Amino acid sequence: MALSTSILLTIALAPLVGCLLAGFLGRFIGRAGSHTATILGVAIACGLSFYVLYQLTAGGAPVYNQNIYTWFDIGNYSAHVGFLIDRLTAMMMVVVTFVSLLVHIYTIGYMADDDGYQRFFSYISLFTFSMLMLVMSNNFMQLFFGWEAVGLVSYLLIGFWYKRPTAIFANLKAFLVNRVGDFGFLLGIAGVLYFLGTLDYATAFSAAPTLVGKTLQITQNTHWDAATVICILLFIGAMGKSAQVPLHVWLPDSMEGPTPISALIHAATMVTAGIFMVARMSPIFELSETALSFVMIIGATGALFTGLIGIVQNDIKRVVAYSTLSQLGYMTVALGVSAYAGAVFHLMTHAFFKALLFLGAGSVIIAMHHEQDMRYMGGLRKYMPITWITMWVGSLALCGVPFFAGFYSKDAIIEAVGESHRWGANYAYFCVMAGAFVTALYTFRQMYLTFHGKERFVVVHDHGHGHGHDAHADHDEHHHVSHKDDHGHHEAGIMHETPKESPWVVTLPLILLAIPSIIVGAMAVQPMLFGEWFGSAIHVNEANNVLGEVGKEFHSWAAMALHGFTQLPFWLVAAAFAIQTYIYLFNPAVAERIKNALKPVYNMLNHKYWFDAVYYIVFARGGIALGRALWKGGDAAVIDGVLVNGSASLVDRIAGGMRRLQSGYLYHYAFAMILGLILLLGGYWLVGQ
Amino acid sequence: MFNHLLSLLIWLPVVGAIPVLLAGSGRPNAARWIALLVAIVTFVLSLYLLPQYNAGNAAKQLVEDHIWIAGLNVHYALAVDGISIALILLTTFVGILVIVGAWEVIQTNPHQYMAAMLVLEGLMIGVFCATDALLFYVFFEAMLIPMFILIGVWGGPRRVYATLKFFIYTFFGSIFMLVGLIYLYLKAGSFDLATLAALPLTLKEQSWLFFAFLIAFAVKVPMVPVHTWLPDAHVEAPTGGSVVLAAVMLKIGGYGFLRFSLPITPDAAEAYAWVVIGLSLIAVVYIGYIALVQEDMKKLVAYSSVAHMGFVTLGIFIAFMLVRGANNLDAAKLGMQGAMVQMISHGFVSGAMFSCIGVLYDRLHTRQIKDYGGVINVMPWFGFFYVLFAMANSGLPGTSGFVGEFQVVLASFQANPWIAFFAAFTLIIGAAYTLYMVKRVLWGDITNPHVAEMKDINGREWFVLGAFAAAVLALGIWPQPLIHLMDASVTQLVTQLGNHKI
Amino acid sequence: MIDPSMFQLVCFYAFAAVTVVAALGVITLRNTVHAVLSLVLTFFSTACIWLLAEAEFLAIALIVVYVGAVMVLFLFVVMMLDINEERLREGFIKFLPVGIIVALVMLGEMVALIGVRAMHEQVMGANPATVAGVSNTEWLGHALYTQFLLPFEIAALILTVGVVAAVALTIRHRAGTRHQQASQQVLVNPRDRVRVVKMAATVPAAPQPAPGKETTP
Amino acid sequence: MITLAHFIVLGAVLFCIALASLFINRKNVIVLLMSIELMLLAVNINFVAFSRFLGDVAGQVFVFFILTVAAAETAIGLAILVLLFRNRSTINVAEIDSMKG
Repeated sequence: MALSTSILLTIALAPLVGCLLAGFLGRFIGRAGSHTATILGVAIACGLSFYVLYQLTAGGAPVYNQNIYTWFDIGNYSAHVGFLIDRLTAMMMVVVTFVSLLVHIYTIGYMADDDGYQRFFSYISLFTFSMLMLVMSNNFMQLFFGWEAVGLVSYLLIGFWYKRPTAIFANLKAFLVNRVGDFGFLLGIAGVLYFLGTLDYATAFSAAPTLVGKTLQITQNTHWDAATVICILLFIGAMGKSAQVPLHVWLPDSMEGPTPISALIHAATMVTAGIFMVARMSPIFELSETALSFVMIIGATGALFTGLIGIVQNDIKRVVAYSTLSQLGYMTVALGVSAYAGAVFHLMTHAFFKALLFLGAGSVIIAMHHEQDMRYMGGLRKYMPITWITMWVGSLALCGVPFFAGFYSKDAIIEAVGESHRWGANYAYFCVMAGAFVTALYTFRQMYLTFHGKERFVVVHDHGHGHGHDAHADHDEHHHVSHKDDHGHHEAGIMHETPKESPWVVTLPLILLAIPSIIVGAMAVQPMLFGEWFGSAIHVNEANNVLGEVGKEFHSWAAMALHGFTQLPFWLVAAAFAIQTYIYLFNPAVAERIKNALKPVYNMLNHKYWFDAVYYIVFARGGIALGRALWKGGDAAVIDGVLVNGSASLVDRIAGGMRRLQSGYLYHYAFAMILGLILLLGGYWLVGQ
Repeated sequence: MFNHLLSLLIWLPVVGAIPVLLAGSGRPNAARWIALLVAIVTFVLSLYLLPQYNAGNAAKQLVEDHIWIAGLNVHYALAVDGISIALILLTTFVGILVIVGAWEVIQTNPHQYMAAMLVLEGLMIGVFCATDALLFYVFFEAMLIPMFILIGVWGGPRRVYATLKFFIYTFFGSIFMLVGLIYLYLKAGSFDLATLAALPLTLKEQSWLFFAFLIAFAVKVPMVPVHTWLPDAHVEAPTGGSVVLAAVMLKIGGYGFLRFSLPITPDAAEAYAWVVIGLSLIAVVYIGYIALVQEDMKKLVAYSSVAHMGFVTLGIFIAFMLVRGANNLDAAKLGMQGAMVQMISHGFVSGAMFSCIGVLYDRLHTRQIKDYGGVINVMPWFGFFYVLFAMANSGLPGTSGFVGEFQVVLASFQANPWIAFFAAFTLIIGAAYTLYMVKRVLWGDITNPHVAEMKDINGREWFVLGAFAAAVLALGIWPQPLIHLMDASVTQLVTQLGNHKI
Repeated sequence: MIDPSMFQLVCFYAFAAVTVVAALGVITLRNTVHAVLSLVLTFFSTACIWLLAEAEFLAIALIVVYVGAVMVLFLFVVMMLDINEERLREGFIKFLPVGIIVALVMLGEMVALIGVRAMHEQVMGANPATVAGVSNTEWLGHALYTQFLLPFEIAALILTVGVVAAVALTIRHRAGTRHQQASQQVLVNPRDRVRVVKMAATVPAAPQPAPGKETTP
Repeated sequence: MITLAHFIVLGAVLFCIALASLFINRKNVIVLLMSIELMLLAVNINFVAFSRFLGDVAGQVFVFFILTVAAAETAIGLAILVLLFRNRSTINVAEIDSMKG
């Protein structure tokens, strides 16, 4: 049975309707009305997405590719709004709507007392709409629409608490860094239109082989391979959105946004748009070895080096954020070795366990009264068991412990990199292998610091504290979220209440995410990675089919997991586990000693390799200084000063000289007249001669 | 009545200004309502153009032609094509909004203000309708007078400097055009644009004429380096003046390129396209950096107008490289359409941005960015519109600001990737200066106690901003109707570019 | 018998000499009254020269209009104003050479340009008025009232405007002088002038009549 | 034998005398006005002579008009003079320089 357009439209538009209701009528329908409307919208989208996925897999529905309406139509060029629904899209739709639904529910608890409750729901529904438009698109124009629209929502949500200077700094930074990526992306799209003559996916991909041998003239004597140029430009877009080195700087700062957002946008869905996009463009990327090498090296660098930063972070959300960077690096490496299916598979599993980790971290933050510093946590497991257990599930999945979802995807990627013979594959292999170790290091450190060990906070029940905050203090755990900055009396490590488990709206999503974090890998590994599940959605040249190589040794999901115990990655994880267990459970002083021994390294990691500082000085300060120089020097001094006002004052000066001729005396004028007459007559006379 | 629809559109607002003036300062409300009525009737009449116009036909339609000055063979000749209609609709649409926007803001002599606005509206429509070069020139110049009055009377503290600069700058440019027109007249014996377009000219003649027209229209657009009148004029102009200036008057420069430079001097335009393209790219990058450091909101938006209008000139002249260089007619159309859409879109977006700044200015009487901060705390609805228009200004897809830029970048990549590279730079710098302003004005905590007392927008302001927002979103989500309206005309224009005149 | 043409020539030279001398007198005499009188003489002798050219009407008009009216006006003005003549003559000597040089250069140029030599050949022919069989006045009047009627009317208008303008310029309003204002007199309403008040004839005299009850003139 | 040249030269001489007057009497407005009268007279002489020699009535008609206009001009000129003297108590041109730039 073919998919119907109305269902797809409903999927896309239901969240938009929810968004509009909550956004414009939020004041009238109230908090409950707003969250009901948006959750209903997303739930409809989620349910129908599952239905679509079912139809495509079990229902035998053909790939849907239709235009809804014409966006523009000029000569041979046209752009449409339309949907391309194949299994890749359907899987993304399910991931997006499912995580989004859970985040919606979670938000009820997390934002319960925030002033911007309705606004928040409106934003996340708008995000869901935008993300769906992105993944469901059947052309580059709409892809770019979704691409930028999710960027907009990300901007709005990072700056959700607009009173915080750090938040509004971070959202501007995020938007601008993303725009750098979009700059490349737009040029990439322009290149596609130039060489392939269309913005439509299907037409472009079928015409892709004609790119071979075409070149783009860069300078008089330089010609670059067309496919390479297009792919690298498109990938620059992905680097921005998926936070790849060196455009990754915005993602850690984006943690200024509320935690549900970090889970939904900055971990599970939006940041994976770049991965999705490259996988979608696989027919084009397959044409350029250079571009794929570039992708692989960028990804590998991110996978290892951003993970390293995670080790030294103390903010619980930042650890997860760096982990996200690192995992995005894994996905990118997979793309770079042509293991697109592996990348998408990891994208899916990562969406579940990373959302889980973020939401779990949010749960911890709620319990800790918005204290995010892990140095003031510890021993929380006995206060919040559900969070503790689900977080462990997520962590094990993240580390790639066999049988957990993350294992299947990550191991496949590592194997695939090992099979690849692309230029730079050895470097990538080293990075992903070392990355597995690093991942385990920061993950276990985070778990131990948060949930195990001694309690490093003190509970002081002092309700008569006398600060404004206590006026509304009864069980209102979330209130400080919106008032964090007028929260001056907060002292690190001092709690006014005993931490306790979060309400069900918070824990339910944790549990619902923990389940797929365990099982989805085992369920999907066979069809998605080694079967022909994606069909025509992903195109891999025979020579590059590393997953096929890996798949030759694949028998079943259980066998793969068991085999995993004998492999190097697992032992690396185990070693990391051992080290961290020793340090954080038995001998915490060692951590400090290591830190001091490796002072330069620590400094480098703590300053994030100085990327932020350099960017700030060069681009932000430099841009403003350049602007000021151009303004004062170019516009004000040269154009206005010399040319415009200069010519005016020149006229003024000449006129000032001329006015002296106007003495005002009658006889001077008469004399001038007569003189003129004499000269005139003399002239005639001379001519007459 | 509808045989003279175009004349009616031009003269209705001009004549309508008389009762507005007669209402006098003693009855300001009568003046306002009459002005609004006239503006609305004009808008409705302009909507009537759409069913009257056959978009499938590239020919000029709704022709009116009468002898005006028999001795010089000057005609009162009016006609429209798709491009003109789009711009006329923009004019009449903005016309209503500026009158509503000025409702109680203008307290001194509101009747004169409204009358000046109506006269201005009529004259601008005249520019878009005229098919006789001298008639065009008359409207083109006459337009300056009401604008001069608007800025000079209701302007800010430095209004005298600004008006003089505005007037002399523009006048300086159009003198060259007049000389060019006289030359053409002596050669062709007519001011009819179609006749002039068919007139064979040597490359040397064309070059002189091209630069004469270039100076006239470059000032109007404005292009770097003759743009410096714009920030000053905007800063001093009252809100309505800024809105009309940015939304419609700048378009007349771009429109002039289409009607004069391209058809009359195609070969020179091809030879010197690189000059215009270079200046356009400078506008995008150089002006972008300048906008980044502005401290006055209006100046910032004024500079961003210069940058955005760079896309218009870029789109128009890139067409030459594509038609003559690569014979790629479709890409040329794409670029040309992009330029046209950008003109319309910029009309909405810049008009909206200036209206927003007007809203702030009415409350705090300052345009300095540093005096604001945290406005969203007290004006959430305003914040919604402001962010929307800021996003449109930085070219977010789904808003009108994206459409034209997208098309122009796509087209310019076909001509030369480097052009596209610099053009696409607007994505970064445009977002940077716009959102940097949003950050400092809207977000953050309230630091200025006066900001805390600001009230959110009232119904009237809601109407103005809402109308702009509807236009911005409608055009961004579905630009095809606009593109269809202009398609035949643009196709004809692009085809014309391929005809050598030498 | 003297040749009539020779007599004419002698007369011309005589009158021309008087004209030139009188003109020189106009510009050099210290006393302005004398200068005006000298100008009168210039006009007289010029009129005589015109008579030689048989332009009788203009000659008479010149004397009647100019000498009779305009020059008298000059005399009036000169005598009315208390002019310090010494101050006005400052620089007379200083600029005399310049004046003479300029005048001579100008004269030279004019004579050279006009082509006096060629004109010397042109002898005065028959009087065109006589040829037409009318007097000079009739000849001129015919042209004026037919061919030049409109300019003639305009000239009349200019004269009127000149008179009105001269009066308007010199009229002086002195504060405190009273004028009749006909317009206000006409607009007066009888009720503003006279009010009839009814008074009881037998009422004993009130201690004080109510104010404002009297009739106003 | 009177020729055209006689008249023309007389006209030129009168004109040049008036011209010289502009220099030597540069401060006295009354004399300047009289010089203008002289100049007009010189022109009139030429007109009359040409009219007579060419047999065209237009020359004399023109003299008639010039006399008319000159009369009006003199009237207004003298009126201005009176006004000037009344307001500034002088007719010295050297003291009148309101048009100084």
